[in-house]
Amino acid sequence: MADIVLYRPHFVAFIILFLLGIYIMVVSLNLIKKLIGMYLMQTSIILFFITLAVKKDSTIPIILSSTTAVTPEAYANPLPHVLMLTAIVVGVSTLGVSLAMVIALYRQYNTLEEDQILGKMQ
Amino acid sequence: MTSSLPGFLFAIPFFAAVVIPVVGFTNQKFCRPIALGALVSLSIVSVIGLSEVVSHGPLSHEFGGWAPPIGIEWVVDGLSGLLMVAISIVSLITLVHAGPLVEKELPGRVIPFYSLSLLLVAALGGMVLTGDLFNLFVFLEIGSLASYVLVGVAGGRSLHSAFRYLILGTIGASLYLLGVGYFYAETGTLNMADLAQRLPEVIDSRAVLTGLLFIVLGLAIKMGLFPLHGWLPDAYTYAPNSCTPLLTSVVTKVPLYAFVRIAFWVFGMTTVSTQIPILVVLGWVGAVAAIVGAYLAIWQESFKRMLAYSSVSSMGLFMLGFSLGTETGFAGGLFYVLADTLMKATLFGVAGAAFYQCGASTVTDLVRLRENMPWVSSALLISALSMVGIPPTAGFFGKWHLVVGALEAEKYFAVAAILVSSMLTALYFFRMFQRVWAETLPLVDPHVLETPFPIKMSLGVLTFGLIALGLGSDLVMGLIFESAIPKGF
Amino acid sequence: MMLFDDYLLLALVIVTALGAVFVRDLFSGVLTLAAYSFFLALLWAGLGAVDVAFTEAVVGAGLSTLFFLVALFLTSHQEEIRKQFKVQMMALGSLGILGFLLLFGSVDLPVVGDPESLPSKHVSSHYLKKSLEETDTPNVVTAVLADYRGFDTLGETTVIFTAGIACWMLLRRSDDSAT
Amino acid sequence: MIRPHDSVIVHTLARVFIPIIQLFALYVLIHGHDSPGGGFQAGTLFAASFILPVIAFGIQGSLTVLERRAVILGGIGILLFAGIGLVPLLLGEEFLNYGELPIPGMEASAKRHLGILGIEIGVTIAVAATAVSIYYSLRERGEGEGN
Repeated sequence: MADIVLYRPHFVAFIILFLLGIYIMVVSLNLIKKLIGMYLMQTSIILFFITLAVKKDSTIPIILSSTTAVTPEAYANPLPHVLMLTAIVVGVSTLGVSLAMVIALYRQYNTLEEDQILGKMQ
Repeated sequence: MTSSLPGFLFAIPFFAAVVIPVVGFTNQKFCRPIALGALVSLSIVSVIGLSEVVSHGPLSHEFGGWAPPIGIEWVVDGLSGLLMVAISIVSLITLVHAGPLVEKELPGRVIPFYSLSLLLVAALGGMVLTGDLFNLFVFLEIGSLASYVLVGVAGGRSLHSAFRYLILGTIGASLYLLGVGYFYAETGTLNMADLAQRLPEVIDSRAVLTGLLFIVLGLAIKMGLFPLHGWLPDAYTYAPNSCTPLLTSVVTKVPLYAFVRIAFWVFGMTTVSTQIPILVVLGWVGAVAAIVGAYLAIWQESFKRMLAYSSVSSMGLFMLGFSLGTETGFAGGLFYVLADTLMKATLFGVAGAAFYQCGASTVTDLVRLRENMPWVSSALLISALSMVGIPPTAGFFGKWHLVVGALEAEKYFAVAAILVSSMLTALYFFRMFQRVWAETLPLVDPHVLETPFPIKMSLGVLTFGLIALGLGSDLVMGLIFESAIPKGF
Repeated sequence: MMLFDDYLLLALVIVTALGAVFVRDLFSGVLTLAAYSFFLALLWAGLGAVDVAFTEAVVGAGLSTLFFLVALFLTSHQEEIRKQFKVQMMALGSLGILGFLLLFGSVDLPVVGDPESLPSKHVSSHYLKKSLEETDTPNVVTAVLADYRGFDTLGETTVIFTAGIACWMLLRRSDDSAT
Repeated sequence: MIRPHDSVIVHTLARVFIPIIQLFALYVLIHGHDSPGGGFQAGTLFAASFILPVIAFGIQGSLTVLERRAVILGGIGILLFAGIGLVPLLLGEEFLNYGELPIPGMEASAKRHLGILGIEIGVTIAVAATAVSIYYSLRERGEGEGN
């Protein structure tokens, strides 16, 4: 346990953000708060992937010299970066759709609180 | 064998979905012909693909011309080919059925309806055919976004249920992505075939175990497996009638397919039954789901909600079949998936037609079907018989093979669960028919509309399909045994 | 890479995340979330993921915040204050299980920054070695994004397009008479 | 509700920033090959340059038809992307295999370089138009209210 906190600070941050995000998504009654939780959860997964790409003493994955042979150890792993670019765009698309739903719900029920919406449905 | 056919399986619905809003901008009347034309050609291409697979073995398509672990590949094999055929044909029929409904229910939103439906079909096809875990996630998200909106477009309760679906679905997708990340961390690859080769070396790693659990959990939310089915009843009940046949028949089956692909092809039968014994757990979960879903369905007053709980029950039966650990059980589960796709499309199609014509939404209201709508009520009768499992319908053969598989595996709790859930299913359908045929007609509304031809035709085709699949079950089971069974049984 | 500023940024990220969640005023919450995105972008730039950092700054801190703010302008700003704060035992229990699973699995994950770990070797070394020769593109992230895994990118663009169609379908009612 | 801001500072800064943002977006797009950035970032920046005047000056009158249907332009961007990918598929090669594009006298790697540029342009158009469309959809009010 102590090892994890000392040697994997990114992983600990990931766990905190991920669990916080899910908790807020499930428990909060305010629709916008739920979406803030969703945003935290999605970004925490990006944090997890990015730490997989890190190599000690490496540089950004842009290869400038075409003459010398490339040593992969000298550059950060590009694949997780690509996957997470996709995940960011997926996240913002989901956010757009969910905010559209929130606005449409607000138009009908005039509130952002889920319990009040449920009450008005009866 | 590499082939360009899987590329066309993607390109046809995708291009149609993108072209529809562009063309519909000038004339909205073009939308429906484009959508139906695309689905007809998709069905033809997928049938050709399946026949190629049967005669020549799996087809693969390497996108961008990069060989698999480097690039992304799509594979049509027996299992994915079979599901692709089912998805394309059923979505074609359900969109034919939706034609008259969508103009009544969603006026002014016809263009986005067809575009989103085709995007959904393209995404489901992508999830079925892809051989890459991350590519699967991308298509999972496209399909999910499309289905959230198709659930919520009617406003009010449907919108609220869609929002809950979105929240839970996003948690599911994120858990899946996290699981993929764990696999990637342990093996350095995302390709399923490559992963299957590299996993045995690291199978003892706790990270692989956790990753598998996250993936199963995420997909279980997406497929509405009990007890994670929280979003499902409301979403199915309040979704607009023009969208429910498509949503309920295929959308939950495809995450199930993804689970089957990962569990049996990437991990392999021996691993998931002995080293990481998730099949034992899922078998029990499936048994409980089958019984509880059917039990809850009995108490529902709304017809669509009753069908929603019966979907929960069916999902339990599939899971039970796949986790039996025998070839017959697996094949029976797969056959029942195909049968249930047709049954749910028919039943929700009946629900849509009933509401469209005489405003019937509760089980009691269905009495109005009796006099006025012979097509619709006979489709209801035959699909209900199939749900219960009466020969010669497809549902009977599905359950028959499930029971045989369970007996072969000597898992008597599974036999009991299948029988009990069938009896409960018989109970709620019996109760429904008792009301429809035994009660006196309240007052016959003389202004009931004539059933529009597309609805009649699609329900007729679906009903015919149910009986044909039942009568041709030997053929289909032979195909499944020959090319869709994973190694290791 | 295991520098002091990493710890500092991680701390800032967590503090801003907590702030965004626990502030009652939703405007402050959303703006704190924008700050959270910027700290994340800094963190990722520090970890060598410049493209992701750029995207996070533009898309996460920019576009997402904009969408949130528009939604808040059109709805209400204030979260309802509830007298009794209920702790949801079910939710906490499932979170506990999830957290346990995460910690349980973490032991076997590769150490951050290990150049010999499997994710850094298998497929990714091919991209690093070959991309300049095969695609004539020095930025390996662009090469993988647009070529080796270009199909994912098509899917990703389709996700955004789906969202566009979806918002159109959900929110625009009065104007769809394009016959 | 969102109203145009009537501060002189906001208006002037918006006028100055819009061309700068667009220029930067073009730079990001074209230099995606050898520096950080690419289609998504450029598209979002373009979208920002179209959204900024709406925030600063408000919408004059009602939305034009094109503004209402910006998502169609997004569709055209995707069609550009997928169309480049479709050419090799129709020629019997793989979808998105830019190395097999029928351009005479070019090496495969140079074709791929060009193909990447082409699809980045498609992504830019798609993302910019769709983001603007989502923005308009979100801020548009319900029926009858107008703006």
